[in-house]
Amino acid sequence: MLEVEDVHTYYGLSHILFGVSLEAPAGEIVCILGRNGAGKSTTMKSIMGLTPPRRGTIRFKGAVITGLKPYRISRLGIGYVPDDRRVFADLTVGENLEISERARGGEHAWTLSRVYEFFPALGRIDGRRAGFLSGGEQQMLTIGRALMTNPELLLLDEPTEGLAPMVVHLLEEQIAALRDRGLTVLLAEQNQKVALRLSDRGYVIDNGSIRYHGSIQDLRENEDVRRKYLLV
Amino acid sequence: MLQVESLTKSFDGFLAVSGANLSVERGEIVAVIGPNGAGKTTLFKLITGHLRPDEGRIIFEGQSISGLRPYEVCRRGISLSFQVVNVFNRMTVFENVQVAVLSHQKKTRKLFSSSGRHGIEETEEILGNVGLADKARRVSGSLSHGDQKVLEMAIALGNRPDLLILDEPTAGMSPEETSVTIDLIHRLTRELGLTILFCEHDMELVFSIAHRIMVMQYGRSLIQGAPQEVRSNEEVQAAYLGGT
Amino acid sequence: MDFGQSITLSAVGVHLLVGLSRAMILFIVSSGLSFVLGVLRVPNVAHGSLYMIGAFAAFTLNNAFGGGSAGFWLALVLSPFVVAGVALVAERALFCHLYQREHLMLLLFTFALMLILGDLVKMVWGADYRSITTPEVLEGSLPILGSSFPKYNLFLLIVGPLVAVGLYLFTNKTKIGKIARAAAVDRDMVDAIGINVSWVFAFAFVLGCFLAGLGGALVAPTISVTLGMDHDIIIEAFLIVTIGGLGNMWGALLGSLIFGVTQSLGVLLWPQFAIVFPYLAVVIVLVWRPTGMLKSVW
Amino acid sequence: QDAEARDIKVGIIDCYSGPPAVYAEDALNGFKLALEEINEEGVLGGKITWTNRDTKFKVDIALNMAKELVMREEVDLLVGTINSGAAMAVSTAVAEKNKVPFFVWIAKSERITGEKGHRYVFQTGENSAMAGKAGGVALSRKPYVKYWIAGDDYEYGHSIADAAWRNLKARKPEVEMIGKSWWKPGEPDLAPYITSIMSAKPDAVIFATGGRSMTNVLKAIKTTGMAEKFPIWIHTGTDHAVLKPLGEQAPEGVMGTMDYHFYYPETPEHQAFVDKFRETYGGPPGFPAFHGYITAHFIAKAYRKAGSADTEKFIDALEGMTIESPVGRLEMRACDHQVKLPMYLGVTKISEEYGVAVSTDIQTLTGDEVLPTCEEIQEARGN
Amino acid sequence: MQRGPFNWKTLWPYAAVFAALLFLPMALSRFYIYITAVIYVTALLAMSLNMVVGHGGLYQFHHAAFYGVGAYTCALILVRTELPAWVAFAAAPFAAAFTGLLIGWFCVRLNKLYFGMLQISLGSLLWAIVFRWYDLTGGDDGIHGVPIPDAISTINTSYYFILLVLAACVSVMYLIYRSPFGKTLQAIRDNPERCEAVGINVRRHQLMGIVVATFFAGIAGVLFVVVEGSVFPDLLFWVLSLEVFIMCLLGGWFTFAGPMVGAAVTVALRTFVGTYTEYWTLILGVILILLIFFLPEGVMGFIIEKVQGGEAEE
Ligand SMILES: Nc1ncnc2c1ncn2[C@@H]1O[C@H](COP(=O)(O)OP(=O)(O)OP(=O)(O)O)[C@@H](O)[C@H]1O
Ligand SMILES: Nc1ncnc2c1ncn2[C@@H]1O[C@H](COP(=O)(O)OP(=O)(O)OP(=O)(O)O)[C@@H](O)[C@H]1O
Ligand SMILES: [Mg+2]
Ligand SMILES: [Mg+2]
Repeated sequence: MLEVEDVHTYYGLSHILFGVSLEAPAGEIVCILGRNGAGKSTTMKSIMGLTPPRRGTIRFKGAVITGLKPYRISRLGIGYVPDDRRVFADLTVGENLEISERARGGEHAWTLSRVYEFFPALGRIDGRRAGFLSGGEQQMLTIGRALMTNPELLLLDEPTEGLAPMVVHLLEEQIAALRDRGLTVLLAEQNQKVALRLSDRGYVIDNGSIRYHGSIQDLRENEDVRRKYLLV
Repeated sequence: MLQVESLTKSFDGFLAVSGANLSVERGEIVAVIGPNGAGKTTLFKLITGHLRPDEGRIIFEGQSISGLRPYEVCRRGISLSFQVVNVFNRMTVFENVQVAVLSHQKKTRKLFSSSGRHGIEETEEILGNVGLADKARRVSGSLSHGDQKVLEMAIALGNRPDLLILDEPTAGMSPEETSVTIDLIHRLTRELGLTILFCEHDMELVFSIAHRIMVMQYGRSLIQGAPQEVRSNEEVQAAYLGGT
Repeated sequence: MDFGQSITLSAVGVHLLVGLSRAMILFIVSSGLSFVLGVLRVPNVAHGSLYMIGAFAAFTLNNAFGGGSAGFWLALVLSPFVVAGVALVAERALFCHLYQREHLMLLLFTFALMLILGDLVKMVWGADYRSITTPEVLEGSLPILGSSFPKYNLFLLIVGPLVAVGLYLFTNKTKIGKIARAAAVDRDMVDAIGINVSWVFAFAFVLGCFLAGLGGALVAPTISVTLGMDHDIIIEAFLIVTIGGLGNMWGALLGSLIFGVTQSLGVLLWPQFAIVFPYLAVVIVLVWRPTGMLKSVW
Repeated sequence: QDAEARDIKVGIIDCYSGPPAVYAEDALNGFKLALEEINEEGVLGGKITWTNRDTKFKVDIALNMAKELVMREEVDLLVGTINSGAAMAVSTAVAEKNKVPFFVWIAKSERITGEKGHRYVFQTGENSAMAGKAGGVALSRKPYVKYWIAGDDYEYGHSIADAAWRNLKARKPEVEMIGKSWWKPGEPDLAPYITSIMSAKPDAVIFATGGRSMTNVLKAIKTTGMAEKFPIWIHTGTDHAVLKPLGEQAPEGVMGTMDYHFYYPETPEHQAFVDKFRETYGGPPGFPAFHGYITAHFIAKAYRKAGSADTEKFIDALEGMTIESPVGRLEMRACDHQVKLPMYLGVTKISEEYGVAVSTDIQTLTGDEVLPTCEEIQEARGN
Repeated sequence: MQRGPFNWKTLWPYAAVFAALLFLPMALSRFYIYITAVIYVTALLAMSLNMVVGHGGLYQFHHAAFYGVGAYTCALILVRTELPAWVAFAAAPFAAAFTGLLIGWFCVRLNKLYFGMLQISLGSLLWAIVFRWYDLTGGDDGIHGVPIPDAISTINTSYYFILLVLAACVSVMYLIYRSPFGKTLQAIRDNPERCEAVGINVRRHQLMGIVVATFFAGIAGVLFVVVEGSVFPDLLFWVLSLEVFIMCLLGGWFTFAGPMVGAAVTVALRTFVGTYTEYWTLILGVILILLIFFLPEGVMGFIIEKVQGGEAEE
């Protein structure tokens, strides 16, 4: 589904990603773990075209997408949940979702009502301006917004940040359900419990390079690996 | 030290906080928990003057502080670290904290002396404490999300508050930073006698460091009590803790 | 001080009407400015230049179609498109490369554009005063309130609300209006949900300029079309969108009404100091409501 | 003495952008035309050359440019501008200070050669005192008693109105002002002002307006049909630059005073000038072109008379000197350095020949009739 | 970062430039000296504006009003009273700062463009007063031929006077820029909300910033009278304000010295392009666009970036 090959990304003059390569096969959940500032978000942004990589190639469904404008990448079927939420503060919750809607994917397509079913809390505040929402509500909205584009690959950058435990729990179930329906997910998470429970495959990134990758079993079960790469 | 009595705030008829009560004693670590949208952030903003309460009283050190402007509240000794990152984007990490330190030292109106002479040690100490010392010269806008959260707290500390309010301090922090933060919170209360009021969705953390916990739902304060008491409360179980 | 003229009820009434019809032109121009301000967050100081181009284009088109009624109507319809074309070229060739920049940099760009367009107009049309004749249906006056009121002003009183309603429907009932509002806040994120922001911005800019051109074409028959029209309107337009609430289309309408009416009543009441009235109105409004009369996006 | 031949360099500052550009360019054309004639023969064995600068109608830029011309280009003379404020600034801060003669050819403030006049400043156009006086003198010959005054709310408007009223009242004490209205210069909607004036039923109306506001005023007069019912006097209301764009839409029957019309007087010399101008620039000369033209001739003749490029001798020669202009003999008055220009009072009428409104039934007021006296000037200057 | 303000290593280039400027009149003809002096005055005005725009983040849209107040105060005292010249020179900045205090007091309640627009309105009221009040200000004619003390009335002496005042003012501004107050203003520019939260009275500091900046604008006004000997209402007109604002942007408003560069570029362009073509605004516009495209951080920002190899941070 997604192949990232030897990607180098810069912010201005500072070199952030040093040859990151990773792969997300169709229908799997792949997580990227790493400490603060390791480069997880930058990887996501590079895929999304928000910080186009200077070197390396990114392939989505076999086609090279490096250098495309973000809106093109999104239209190809990649949904993005940024770590800093970035809801459209001036629009109401409903409008936020509405403008993101992109009909695709047949009967299972995400629609406004399905998103509200998924996050009942959002349904209740449909008319409220997004800028006024609580942290958790904004997070839900961001996820809902990404779903409305009906993606085939979902980039989730810390989706559980600020969510109450019960909501996290529900979200976890839903992500798993989405995967079962064929969606591919690339997940960056600080909540390692969630990440380890959900994923099929894991990468550990540090200082802009991939330090470890393998099946999630290893990470989950191998205390040494966890201590070594995740510093816990 | 801080008493909040039947505090109410509504937005266009929607009661975000309704009749909330809270008390915080000196030296305590108090946690506020509750589902998303329960009104925790609103409560904190009411206390720190970023919002004006419709009704109710906020008493700090025996004096009413309701309706004061944020900078006045801050000068009384309450600092807030925001849930949504809110730092000085174009300035360096060092300057971010230094501004708070200068403000605390009442030096912000010095016109003719170099800022390189004021508040240096204090700032460095704080940065050392939170683990940002090696990033001191970075422009804060270029920090990663997690580091910005750390900086958020560092700025709040720059004011040497008596009461530090942390709105989801560890959200977005890696486990490593989280543990640094927990250590720091413990140290601050122990060594400096700082009082801490915070909210968090990470229940492990809440139950491991809070002396007392207040639970909010739909803007109301359900109960306030010791962790054990809260954990066993059925209503809380149903409303919030759910699976955990 | 001597009062300009006896203040009769009918004088007040007529001045009010004049204020209102003047307000319509101001509204059409400033709603465009407000739109650009709301979406691009750019104080487009070249807006006045586009208004001037609108007026000059109307003059040229009117002549090209042989003057008279047909010429007038065709010019009125076409010249906003000419202006929109100019705007589109400027946007695609230059402006669209700058959106990522600091906002004040965009202000600098529009300032440069104002300088360039001002001189270009002089190169193309020369320095002579130009004038457009009104079509016969709109010529002359009608008796209203015991005085005569020009038909053309009545026409403006009809066009203004039409534009307001059209704009309202457009910005609120279509998705593009919402997208524009979203893009104003977070351009990258709009991009990341699969919307080509670049075109949204281009569209907003061009629409704003279209309105400037329409204002210019509408005002042309009532004044002499000359260089310097840009300076006259731009500061007024900015003050109007400010008192109305930046980026708020209804605010632009309200602001125009306040402006038009205080101006024309000011002349009636205290002619010597008429120049200060609009400024005074702005001061009063802003001291009373620091973010303008209506909700603003800024 | 000054035997070696050299060119005389004239520095022109004027506003070549914005609404005033139309006048500035016209003046320059007149000036250039005159130089062609002059340079054929030559002046002091050399030529008169010129260079010009755009002031953007801003005083500070006018000062920059004037100083640049004087200090860097080292011009012998300065000529300009349409902006009274700039003219006055240049007159004092550059011309007087550096002892460089300065010819004001369009700006109309009476203070330039009046109150603020000095040895180095000259005015070759009409000024507001003349304009107002012309109006006052002309109207005092008419039977009207009840007047209404309306105009542009700025210095020029007020000074024309004041001067006209002062002179009218002095000559005909029974006149009475029943009301005034002022509007913002450039105000587009004037029809309502005019209708309210009409409802006050004055005997006659004085409009004090100029430049592009004039077009708006004339349009409003036309729309409301005012000119058919009331006598109206507008200074420069018969200006071709204003009437031409209006075409057939110009109101008829408006009285106006003007210091120059290309179609009057109908003398062969004048016709020759107009034809030559038309030939060269594709249109008839406006009043600025005429001023530009006579400015050049005054300059050339004064140098020839002085026989030297020396500034002081040049000024001495200029004072009281006369030239033969297309419209007759003109004198540079010695006491205030103001050219004595005649004024033409006429009434607008659409002309078959030109397809636009022109001034008809022209009466000429001589320069002596419309200029303030030398005593008045002395008094204004405070000595 | 914590170097003191008097670090020789960073200071010597400035000292060298200053010394070079001192010798300039010997190398230049009168007109160039005059234009250089005009550039200094404009540079001081732009620098004073940038204290609040670039470093304070305020949309100070009508800065020229204060410049005009300074110039008029100085000119009026010189023309209308018998007071010694230094009184006029000293009174002007205080008059400007006082006006700044009054206007600022209203404006600081507002944000961004609202602030700017209110200031334009208030400043325009001032302009209208100056424009109409013939008896005091000479109305739209202005006051010309202001008597300048003999010691600084020639082109050369006025050049030195202006250069010295400029150098002194810029040094003080640099001190302020680096002071805790300067830092606080920059913090307010970045994030006023957060500033309140760390205990800073934002409004009070902004007002103080305005007063300081308008004080320097008043000094620039005095210098204008010294070079030109004239005052006129254009000095208080919004167009001039906009131009000065543009100079700050052009030079690089996040840098300290940028506005000086912006002022120099603008004045030089308008003077020298103006001698070749009447379409000089067009050329100015084109040059501006080229600069925007190729020097995104302004001229000075670009220079700093080049010098520091990428770290464009003062
Ligand atoms: N300015 C406002 N206008 C309208 N509603 C608001 C406003 N501010 C907050 N709210 C609403 O008030 C409720 C409480 O918000 P608050 O931010 O206090 O929640 P919270 O407890 O902090 O939640 P979270 O854990 O998700 O951060 C939310 O439903 C929010 O949408
Ligand atoms: N706009 C920027 N300019 C310069 N450097 C940046 C910028 N944004 C991020 N960086 C740097 O890039 C590095 C990687 O950041 P990134 O946001 O990818 O980290 P992350 O792994 O997502 O961390 P976190 O868990 O804290 O979100 C960090 O060192 C950060 O400081
Ligand atoms: Mg991240
Ligand atoms: Mg919250």
